[in-house]
Amino acid sequence: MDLTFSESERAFRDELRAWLDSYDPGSEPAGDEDAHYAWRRDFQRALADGGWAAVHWPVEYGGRGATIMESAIFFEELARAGAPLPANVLGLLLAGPTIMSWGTAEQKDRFLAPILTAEEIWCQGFSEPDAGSDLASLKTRAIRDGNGWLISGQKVWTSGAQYSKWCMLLARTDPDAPKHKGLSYFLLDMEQEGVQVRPLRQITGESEFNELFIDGAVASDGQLLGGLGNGWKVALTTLMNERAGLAFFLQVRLRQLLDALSAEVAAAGMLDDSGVAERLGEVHLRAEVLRLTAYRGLTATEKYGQPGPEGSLTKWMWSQTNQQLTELAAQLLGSSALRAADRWAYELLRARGNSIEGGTTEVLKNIVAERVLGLPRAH
Amino acid sequence: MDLTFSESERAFRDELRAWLDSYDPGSEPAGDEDAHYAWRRDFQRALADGGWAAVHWPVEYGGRGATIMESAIFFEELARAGAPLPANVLGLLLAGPTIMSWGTAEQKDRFLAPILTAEEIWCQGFSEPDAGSDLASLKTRAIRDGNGWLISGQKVWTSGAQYSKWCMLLARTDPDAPKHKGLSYFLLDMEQEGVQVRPLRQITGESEFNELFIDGAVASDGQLLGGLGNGWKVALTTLMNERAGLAFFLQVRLRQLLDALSAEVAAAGMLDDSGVAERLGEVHLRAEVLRLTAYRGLTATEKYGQPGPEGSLTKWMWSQTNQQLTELAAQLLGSSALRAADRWAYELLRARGNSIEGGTTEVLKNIVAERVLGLPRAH
Amino acid sequence: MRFELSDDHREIGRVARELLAVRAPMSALHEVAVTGEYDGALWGEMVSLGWPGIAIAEKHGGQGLGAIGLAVLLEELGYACAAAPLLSTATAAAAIQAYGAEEHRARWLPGLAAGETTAGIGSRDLAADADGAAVAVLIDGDRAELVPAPATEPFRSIDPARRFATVRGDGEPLAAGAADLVRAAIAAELVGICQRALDMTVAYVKERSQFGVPVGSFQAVSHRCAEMLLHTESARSAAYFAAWAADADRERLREASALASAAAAEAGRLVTGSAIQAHGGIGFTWEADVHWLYKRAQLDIAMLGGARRHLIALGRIAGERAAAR
Amino acid sequence: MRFELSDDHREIGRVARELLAVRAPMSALHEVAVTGEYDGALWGEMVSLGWPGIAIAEKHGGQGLGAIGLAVLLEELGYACAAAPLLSTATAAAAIQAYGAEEHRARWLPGLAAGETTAGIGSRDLAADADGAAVAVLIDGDRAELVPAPATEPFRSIDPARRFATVRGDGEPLAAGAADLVRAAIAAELVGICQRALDMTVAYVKERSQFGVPVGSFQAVSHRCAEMLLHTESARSAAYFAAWAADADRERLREASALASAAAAEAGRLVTGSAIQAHGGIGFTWEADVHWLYKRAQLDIAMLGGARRHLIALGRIAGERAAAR
Repeated sequence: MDLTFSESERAFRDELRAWLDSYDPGSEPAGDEDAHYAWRRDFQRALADGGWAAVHWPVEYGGRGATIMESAIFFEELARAGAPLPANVLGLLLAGPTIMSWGTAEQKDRFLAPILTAEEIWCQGFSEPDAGSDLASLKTRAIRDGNGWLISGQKVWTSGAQYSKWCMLLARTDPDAPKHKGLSYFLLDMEQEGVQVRPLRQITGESEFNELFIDGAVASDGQLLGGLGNGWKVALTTLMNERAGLAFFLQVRLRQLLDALSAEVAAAGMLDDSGVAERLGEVHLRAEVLRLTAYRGLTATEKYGQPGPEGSLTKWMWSQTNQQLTELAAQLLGSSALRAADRWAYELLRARGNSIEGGTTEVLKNIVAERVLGLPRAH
Repeated sequence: MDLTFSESERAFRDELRAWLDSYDPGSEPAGDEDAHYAWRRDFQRALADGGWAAVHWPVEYGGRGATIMESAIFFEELARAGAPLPANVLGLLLAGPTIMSWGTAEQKDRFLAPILTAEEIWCQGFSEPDAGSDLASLKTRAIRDGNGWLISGQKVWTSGAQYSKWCMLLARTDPDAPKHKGLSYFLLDMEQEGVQVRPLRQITGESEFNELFIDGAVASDGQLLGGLGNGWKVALTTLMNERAGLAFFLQVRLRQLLDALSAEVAAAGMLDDSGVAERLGEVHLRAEVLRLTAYRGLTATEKYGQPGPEGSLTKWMWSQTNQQLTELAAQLLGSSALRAADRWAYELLRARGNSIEGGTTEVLKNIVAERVLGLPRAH
Repeated sequence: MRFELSDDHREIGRVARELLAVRAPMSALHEVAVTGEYDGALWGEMVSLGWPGIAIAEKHGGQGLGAIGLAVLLEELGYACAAAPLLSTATAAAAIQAYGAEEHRARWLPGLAAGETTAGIGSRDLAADADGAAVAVLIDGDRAELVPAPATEPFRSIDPARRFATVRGDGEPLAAGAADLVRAAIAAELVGICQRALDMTVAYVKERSQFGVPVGSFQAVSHRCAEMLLHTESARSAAYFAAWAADADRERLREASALASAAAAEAGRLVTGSAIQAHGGIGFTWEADVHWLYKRAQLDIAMLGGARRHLIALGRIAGERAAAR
Repeated sequence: MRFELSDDHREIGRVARELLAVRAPMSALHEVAVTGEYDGALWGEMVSLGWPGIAIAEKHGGQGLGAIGLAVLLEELGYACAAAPLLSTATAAAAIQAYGAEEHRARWLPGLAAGETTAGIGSRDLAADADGAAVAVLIDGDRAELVPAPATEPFRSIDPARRFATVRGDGEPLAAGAADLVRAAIAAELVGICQRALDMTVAYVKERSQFGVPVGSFQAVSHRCAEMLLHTESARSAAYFAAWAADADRERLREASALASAAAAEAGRLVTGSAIQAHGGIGFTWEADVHWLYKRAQLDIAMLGGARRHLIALGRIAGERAAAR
């Protein structure tokens, strides 16, 4: 057991820090979502120029072939520097690795490079309004039409769809096959008439997510990834990549938020109140446990290719802790934290989504019970 | 809305208080379960002599025809006076009312009077080792044998079985009928060779409960209550009576325990610590909410014959609060509360059973979800 | 002992439920959130039904239905999550009547009861509907004061369907107990918010299917709903007790109000949060109206001062009482 | 960065798991509970494997496997819920080695490491295995002291499978950090207790059927098990961190030990309580061994001083650190 960074890890971190120190992202645009997105896009371009956009990608595709631990360090340092997530985060973390795993040589040639430079943004079209967490019951249909495919259906919770050129789309190509088996995985061009994007307004007032209305959109055979009827397996690759590195970004963002609250509480002299200190200590404990547990998961992934039991727990821990933290802020800071313009007000509302997005806590508990503990499938 | 006692309720309470003041139960025997039981039996005899044993029974059977509210007052005052539960509490609360509802004239004549005087103690034989909360799957069998019945099977969680003359026993008389329908309700004589009682030692070290091993026990037709194959309905009468008044005894016992802890905490000067005061306040809040909610349930029962939604909640609230209280005591009082001989140590361990006995919290939540909220049956 | 609403009080609730369902549907809140203005016609109807003066004695132009009547009405206001200065006006009037000086009553009650003027309620830094009000009743811990013609600075909170402001200007003290009465009223609104969150959730999970069955048949969901009921009924028991104490046993109001505040704050937080979670992704959208309940609950809890201070007070009450025995 | 046990440490755990499963089954605790005496042969085997000196340097007669080795071993002790003076002796030895004076090390370590003498551990009013011990290491907040030949008054706690006593007699101070090391060790035992409670529960709910299906297929049960895993793994992450800090980064031991204490206290309470609940009526009986885990957890938590004081300390650490930036 060694909880310090190795020499090469430290070198990686220091080089990245130096680059981040040298990069001036300008101030974060407030209020205007488009400007904010453009800011993130600029940031990714700069990352790409510096060779930092996709550290976990193999060198041959423009990455650094970074280890999993270095990949985590990358996101940790981004968050520590107050940098945003790169604009094409779904392309970098999900679409890229999935295409590397399942794509033909032509697909890799065509799609990977523009992901890196944020030239072509990607979104993920898995969820549907009636399917929720139950991907096996997806209804979007792809019908054979000459040499290509005609796709119709509806998707939901696609973040960044309004900025995206491509969509990782799961559609049913064989309605007669059993639920999982009739699915195929398409790389759908968003810039066509058959695809309409409608922003979905959230509890916070923002529109991070969208609905996709797909009506007779076309795709060629070259846009089918991993072969006909193999969509479920390809999608699993995407899902497995979903939080590998991102978890570290979120974990460090949580810590930053907690530090901000801790500083406010300390400055207000509230730490003398043992009840306040206890509550703050609870969140500090959970944030530390999350960090430690995430490191355990990374070590296991490095060694065995996948995390141990603790790997299924970090998303759940994070959402629980972030909600606890933002509620504590509202409780301790009083009415100022509930003003519409206040940072804490935004965080409080946004955190309600943490236990829903990327797998509801209920679904995560099912997964832990069935796959980690081996309990019979939930009734 | 009127949260004060009516004049007649006050008169009832004052008369009872006067009687309780005049009765000297002697000191509670410690350590010896038999002596403790004898003490409770003496207490019930005294109650019966004073006409207080079964206030809720009709006057014709030796009761006072008390209202539901008075019945609650009865248990409240018992707890307030530090008196024990009468020894034959299951006879008074469950067997008696069930026999009044379903019994023949002969059965009423035979069984009711000795319940009142604690001359014949009753226990309840519903649960079985393999059935748990699922009464419809009971396996104990009663087979026709000449003019009577031969009964075999196993029961569990029968409290007071070692002191009981009679048992309210559910057994299957028709193995071919659908699950609920083949059951009959027997008044089984415990004093026969075919019935063996084995005490079940608890986490506390005591043996409040027993297993019954029934092997060819006999019962006559006159010991069948409510008719052949009608056992499920008769059992529901017993279950409905199960906690009507008892809830008040438990609620006031909880309050007494909380007062004892509050006094200890106050005496130790710990109330200055806002964290301690907050924890104590949480339990005080829950105890008060339980009391108030129980009164709402009583009012509804008086008016409509059954409690409203809140009636399904009080057992759950009580078990949750009693566990919270005893854990708080262990936390605040430190190691002295964990000595085997300490009152708080006993209460801590005993409270673990609260969320299991008389309907597990999980089963209670199912009932609330299905019967109160109308949700589909749990999967 | 009779712990249930009288037929009269029940009838107030029934009428309010029906009227608000038609006249103040949640769909109207989307408009209010944009304009920041209340629907004057809705307020007019509330006035015509005598709601601002629900708790006010008839001699001051009210309906004389006491704090229990006020609680029942505010429960329905919370249930509808309606946008109107009713919590503030009806509660301030009740506080002035019970804890104001005779001159306060004479000066403010007739106008408030008649709906000719409105009142604000809350604290110096978080006052609901104080902007444009004739008078504000402000609380701070155990103290309460009355601020005539309050000078305000409006701001937007996360609940865009209620108008908040900070308040300056001299205040005149109200007698001890006024703050407890105000909090008891806010707790009653929270009970209604919780009930609505529960009802919306139960309806949704019966309807919505996943993995081939209604999601309400999963224990993770159904037990969550059962817990929402537990918290809602707990808050209701305490809020009714506080309203009764305000009417019938003022000696017990302080503790009763602390019980109601703590129970309602806890329920409001848990039940409205659970409602969002049980709705899944839909619950996180602006279109699904469940977020209004979460937001209003947060603001109401802030006006109560949070659960913690009341729990601390209750713990000390319990400790001191037990020690005194 | 490599957050996992080394192969050596893993092997210690494997051997201990296997040995204790055979030599210290829970069925043996029923006997201990009656006699109040430990099985001397079991202790002899532990000594022959060098367990009392697991963390002690080889020059003092130990195995030199550090605080991590100690944590792994105590996790297995907790898993077995074994009745032996191992927590006390091995932990006291580790504390004396790391935080005692040179003369303390010379005087106590060889005997403790060789199993010729035993040590007590805990506090003045709650010391495990202090009766008959050659020495006791007692903690009180941040302070720790060493009491040679402690004068004891034994008493029975709710955990009849461990011998407790109060301690009198003069003590000699140990350096700052000793108390943290002791608590880190107790936290490690709690991790094992939780793991056993989880394993027993998972096995039970797979086997036990109700309403025609295994009870583990009900979400009320399966999600409870998932939560037990969450708490167990949380405590494990923190306990390993504390053990690592004790070996490799003593500057961080204070915070790491507070994290481990708080996480283990919380996990111990919730996981062992959940295990009883998930076992239903059976879990409440003396025969079903799950109660031993609940009881030992309660005593370990008391020796840690409860979660609360550690949470308060952690909150102040977080606040002061953030304020200093």
